[in-house]
Amino acid sequence: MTAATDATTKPSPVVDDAAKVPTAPARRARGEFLFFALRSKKFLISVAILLVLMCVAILGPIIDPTNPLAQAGLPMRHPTLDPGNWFGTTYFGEDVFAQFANGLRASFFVGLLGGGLGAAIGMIIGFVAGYRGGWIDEILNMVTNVFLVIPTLAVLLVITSYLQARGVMFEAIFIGFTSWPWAARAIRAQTFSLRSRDFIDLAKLSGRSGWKVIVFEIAPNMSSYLFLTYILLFGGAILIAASLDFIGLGPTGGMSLGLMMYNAVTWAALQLGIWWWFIPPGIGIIALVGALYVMNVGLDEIFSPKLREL
Amino acid sequence: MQVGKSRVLALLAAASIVASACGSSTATPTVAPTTGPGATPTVAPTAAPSATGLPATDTTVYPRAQTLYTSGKQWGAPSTWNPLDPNAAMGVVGLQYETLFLYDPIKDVYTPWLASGGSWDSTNTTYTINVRQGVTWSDGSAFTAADVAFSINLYQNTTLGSDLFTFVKAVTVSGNNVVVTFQGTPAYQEWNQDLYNMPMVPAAIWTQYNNENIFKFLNQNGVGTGPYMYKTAAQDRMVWVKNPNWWATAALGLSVQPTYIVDIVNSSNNVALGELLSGGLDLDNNYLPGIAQLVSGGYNITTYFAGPPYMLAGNTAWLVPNTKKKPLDDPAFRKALAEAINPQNVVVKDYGNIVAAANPTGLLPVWDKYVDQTVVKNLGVTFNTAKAKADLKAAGYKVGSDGFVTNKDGSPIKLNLEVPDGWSDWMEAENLIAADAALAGININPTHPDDATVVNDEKGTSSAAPTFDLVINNDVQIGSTPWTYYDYIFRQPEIAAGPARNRNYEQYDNAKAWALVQKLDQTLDVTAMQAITSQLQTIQLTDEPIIPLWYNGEWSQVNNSVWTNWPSDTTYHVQPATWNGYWQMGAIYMLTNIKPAG
Amino acid sequence: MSLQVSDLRVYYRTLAGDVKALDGATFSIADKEIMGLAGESGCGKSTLGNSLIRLDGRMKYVSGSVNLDGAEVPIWDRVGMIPFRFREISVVPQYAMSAMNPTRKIGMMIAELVESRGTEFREIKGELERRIDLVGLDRDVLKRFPIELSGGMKQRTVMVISTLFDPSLLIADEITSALDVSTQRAVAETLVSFRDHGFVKSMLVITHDVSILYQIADSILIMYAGKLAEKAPTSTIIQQPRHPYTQMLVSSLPEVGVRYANKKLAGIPGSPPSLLNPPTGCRFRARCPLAFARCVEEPPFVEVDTDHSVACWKVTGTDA
Amino acid sequence: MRRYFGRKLFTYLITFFVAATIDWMIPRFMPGDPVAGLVSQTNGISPTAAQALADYYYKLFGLKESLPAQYLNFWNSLLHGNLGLSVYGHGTPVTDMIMAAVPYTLALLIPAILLSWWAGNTFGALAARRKWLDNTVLPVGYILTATPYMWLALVLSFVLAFSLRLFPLSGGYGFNLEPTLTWLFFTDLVAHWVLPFLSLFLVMFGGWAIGMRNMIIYELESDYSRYLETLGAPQSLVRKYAFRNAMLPQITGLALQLGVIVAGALVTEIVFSYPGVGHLVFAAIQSEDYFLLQGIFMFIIIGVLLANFIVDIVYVIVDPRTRVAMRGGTA
Repeated sequence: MTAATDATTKPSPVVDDAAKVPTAPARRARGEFLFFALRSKKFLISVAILLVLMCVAILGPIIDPTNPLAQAGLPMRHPTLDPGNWFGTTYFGEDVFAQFANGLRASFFVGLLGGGLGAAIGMIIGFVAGYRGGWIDEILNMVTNVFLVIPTLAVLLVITSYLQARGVMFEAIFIGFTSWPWAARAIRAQTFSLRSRDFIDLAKLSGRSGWKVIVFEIAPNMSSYLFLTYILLFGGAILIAASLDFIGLGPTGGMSLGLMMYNAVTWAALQLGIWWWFIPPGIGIIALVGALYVMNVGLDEIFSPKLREL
Repeated sequence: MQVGKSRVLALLAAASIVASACGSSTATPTVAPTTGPGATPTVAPTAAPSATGLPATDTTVYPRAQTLYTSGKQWGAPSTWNPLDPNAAMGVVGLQYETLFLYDPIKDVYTPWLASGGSWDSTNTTYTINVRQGVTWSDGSAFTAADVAFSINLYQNTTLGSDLFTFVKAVTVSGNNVVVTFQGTPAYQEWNQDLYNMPMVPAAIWTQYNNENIFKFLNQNGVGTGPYMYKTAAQDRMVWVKNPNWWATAALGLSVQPTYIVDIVNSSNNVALGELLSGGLDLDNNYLPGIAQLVSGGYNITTYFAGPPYMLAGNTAWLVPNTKKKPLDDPAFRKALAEAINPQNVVVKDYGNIVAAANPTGLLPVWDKYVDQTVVKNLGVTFNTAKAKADLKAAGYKVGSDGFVTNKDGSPIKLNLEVPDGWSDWMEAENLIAADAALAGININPTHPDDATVVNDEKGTSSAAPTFDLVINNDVQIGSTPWTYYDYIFRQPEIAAGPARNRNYEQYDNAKAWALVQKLDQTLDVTAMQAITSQLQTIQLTDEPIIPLWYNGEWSQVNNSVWTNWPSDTTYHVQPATWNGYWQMGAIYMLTNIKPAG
Repeated sequence: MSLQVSDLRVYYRTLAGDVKALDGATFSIADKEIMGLAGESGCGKSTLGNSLIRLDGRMKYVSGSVNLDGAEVPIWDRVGMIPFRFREISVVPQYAMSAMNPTRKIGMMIAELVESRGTEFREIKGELERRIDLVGLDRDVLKRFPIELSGGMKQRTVMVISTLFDPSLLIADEITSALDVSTQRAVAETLVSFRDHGFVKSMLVITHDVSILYQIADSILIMYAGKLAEKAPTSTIIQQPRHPYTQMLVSSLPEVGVRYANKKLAGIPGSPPSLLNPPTGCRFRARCPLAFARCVEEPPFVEVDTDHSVACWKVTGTDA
Repeated sequence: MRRYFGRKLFTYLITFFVAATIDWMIPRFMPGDPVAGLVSQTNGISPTAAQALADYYYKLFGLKESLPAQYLNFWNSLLHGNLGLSVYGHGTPVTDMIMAAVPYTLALLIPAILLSWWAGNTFGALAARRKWLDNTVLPVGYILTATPYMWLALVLSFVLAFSLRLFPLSGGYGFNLEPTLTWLFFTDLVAHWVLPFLSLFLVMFGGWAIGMRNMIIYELESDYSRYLETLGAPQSLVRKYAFRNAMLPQITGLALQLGVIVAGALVTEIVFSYPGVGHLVFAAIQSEDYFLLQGIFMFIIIGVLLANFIVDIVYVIVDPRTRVAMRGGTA
């Protein structure tokens, strides 16, 4: 009876023994993990992509230390023309690859930090609101709603106008603090419907603290859902950052994939046919975010046997 | 069934736009001009064309061959058509409302327009305007000397705050003439400027609006004398339709070619460029990156000059130092800074040769005759890193451990150079400038906060003095007189910080210079003027209160696929621009000269 | 003879290899018989129950045959099994509490389920309501959502649903574990009454709670580590069990109602062997106080008395 | 039930109040004087003129009153549906400008959202059913949902509009047309609408498809699905239930994604300079028109709040679990 579903939905018959129920299958799952991980095409492919991107982001600027904002060749050079600028050059003769690598770095950073922050806040609020319900729920709900509808763009405008220069760090933190509401709402909704399941009641009956129930009963039950949430926030953060950069609220003086597109557009790369200026950043974001999503499903199938069977 | 649903949705969507768009064309608020006696201002302009033998086509579709598409002036949705409001829609002054004279900066000549002539008396104390006869307003009523007198007086409305009211004493009608008398010596330069900037409006309609709320009168679909009349406006466009009864056709044998002029609100440079390349736009007065490549790119696009600098010079871009701050309060340092910067870098690397480096005085080419070349030769600053270093050393600025010069007290120097975020060409320029300065050991930190912050740092507020170190500015446009240029640099007394501070940002304080500027204003004779400007240049090039860098182009690129025979140095020489004031500076001739292609 | 299972082997596919959860089961259930199936958790009793109606993704049919009312039951055949499910063989699952679609009114759900099995709902509605009454539920549970019912009510509703087509065999899997003692008794009695009303011909009651079986089962089958240990009429199992494991199981029954599912058996050191590669011979011998040399051989499951079969050399040793 | 919605309503009112207040602060507490920015657009005029102009605008926007007075005025005019005057529009009422833009945005958003939601859910469900679909639709879905709106917009306009000239490059309707209820104008309108719609639709579609696919798989794992299968219910029924239940989180998702979607519309409209709200926001940012921003964001706040409230109601209607829990919760 190794099925995760079996273990998590089975009412634990002996009161003092309840704690074992969720943990036991978890242990086994860990054992199975590697085995299936190495057999999941989705997982392997996405991990491969992420590793490649990570190498580019980390090693790229080291191997090719070209300053992304400095003139590194003739302007508007087609990728095939100069070996020095194998991604071509921008309108100013900046090296597109240098910009791409540094931009990718920024994206990873924003995703990890912004997404992580958002997920953390979202889970805490979502769980508590959904599990406790009542007035706590009402209040947290209110907070969430406020954050949900506050025009973050406007807030960003106010904040940035006080900063002479905005960094990627700032952008990431800002995104983290503004992107959690939907996650909180989603997690709350899930928790809400789980709350009324018997095994939760039982756990409650067994007099376990709310936190224990959340951590050991609810969270494991929606772990893959939580992971999906984090992945979405991770990717979301990257996409939001790109949008911010694109409307000209991005990091000043730095480089990011969104900024590349912004510059490409303001400098009419489209009309001048400098496609190699705005195609790479898009591909980069898609590859990065897409790989994250695919990996999520891969892991999903690894964790949950039922999916494997499909 | 689901597919059906989607179709319905699409329909609903489109329908809702149709509704809204139809609404939006009339959504712009209008103040119904209450009809004064004898005048019936509310003429439906769409009715006029069909009534007067214009192509009786559906006037809601503009045939491409008869329509001129322009872009560049309008940054926001057209929202007021009040010719006295500096924010009036493109063409309100020039196409709809006209001025007494035209001024051609290239030839430096005034052409009588709504005035058939104008002259100073023997003592140069009163000015007589001969009002042109046979001119009619677009509502059919006659244009009279009374209208002229009214318009001049209206122009003294303090809300509009031209300086006119400070020196005009009286405006009197005598027959078909209008006689203007002045307090003391007339400010000739300003008056001449006003002659081609004052819009003539019908007294009958405007009398009631001559108060401090004059800007509240939006005057949509107003009554003017010009070659075009209001057709329609929307969030993203301003549309003019030809005035079939334009006086100049009979009087001067001039006829504007396009039946419709559609001015497209700038959404962003690149969209404009796209439209231009695809032939959707005939005349584009935006700064477009890479135009040099496009001219040679077989897109049928031309500019005023076939080669560099491609554009006429439109204004001067300066590096403005805050002379109230150390070390920028030291002329020696400012000169060294000027020597350290190579404008040619900006010209080539940033603009790809579509602009030209500025003369050391910064005076625009149209004012060349006011430049004293000997003064320039003796005092003029030229790019020379070595000399900059030497001069800094001589002035007592030592080089610190980081290789940058320090203040005389040894404290480090770090000058923030601000340009508005998103002004892509200037953002690139500031990097190049900083790089040049660094070579001479001057530490400039290029920043681009948003526009509001720059404006704020530049103007200061009622509570705080200006905080900037260095900014780039190009507020003085070409015009009839170098006075505007020097008034801008030397204006005294210091204007209180705040929105009204729109001159002398560097806060340079020199009473002698200011006296000369005022004298210049009150000088009519060119040689006398040259004498004064020569003295001003001596002061300017000695103290370097402001550092001229390059001449911003009069951005103008045209597509020849629908309209040809555009202004250029090989055809006819007029300003190819749609911005405020340019119609009266000859651009109107562009409309009478262009020809349908093919 | 209603159900006949002979040498049924069903393994679990896992990474490490096949877990021999059900390793050769041979037994039969007579008409009207309620047979209890007991053993420690992990002994394969649920595997046996499930395999009789639906093999889930990781269960692998290895060998053996199942025969219901003389007809072969193709348990290895997903499609072939469908006609048997619900109509011939039905189940009251251990997750009865959450077995009903939470977003559907119960009546509606039943209707859709029944119709999907090709029976007009109205044909069966009357009977359904009678049975709802019978189990002491209010008829309007049909108009309610599952969440509006208490655990016991859900349990009984599911029992009614599962037996709607009067299946020949009903498998009740751990149906009492989630319930408090009084409800357990009620549920147990309901099961019996279902048999008595002929809603089901025979029944397989899977539980780790022998005390329940004591109340309702005609016979009890004890499993240990995937193999049958002992089968006999209830009284026999309780009063004179022969297999050492059964003896301990029963003796450690202080009083009715105590459950010891995951607890180590009192006084039995060690724990059941891994079923990945179980030891040869008697699988209990590691823990068996009576174990002797012979136990290294596989003890056969033989009838030592009428209706009483045991797999232990101590019992059968000499004469086999 | 009433009590429940009473609370909800109250919550939303509070939210509205807080949001509106923050919104109000935007133009007031921005460093820099919006009027200064406005006046500086009209360079060349004399300092006296500049001063006069500035005073005029101060009066127009009521910026010289005390903050409390301004705050009261804000609420007063807000409750009268008046969002103030636009700097960018040189004193045009913000409401007019928004009203002119909103239909364009709605015309993009509503069909894009609903269609992508419907199509996404359908495909997602199908994907969960068929291995081959799962392997074809899903990767596409991931790529789409990982695509930045503006990038897709860029590529679409580069390929379809700029290179192939199949669709107009930008704008809401041709510059050679005046809005009329003619077939010509209508088709032109649609032609301009297609690309922005497409880029929004495609990106969202990917998101919904994946969301649905994952949701439905969780439902198929659930006990009630197992029970039905054990009782030999055909896949069609099991799928039907799973689909209905998987729909619920997707409904919530719809409202929760609104903010993101609006942002997406914003950048898309920028790329196509489509005269909708997003484009207006961009213009407002470019010209530091904080009054206009304020108005637009007020508008967005109200919209999102309404959407959330509607979803709350819908959710309670479609999901009995919440309904019951709600009765318990509020009892």
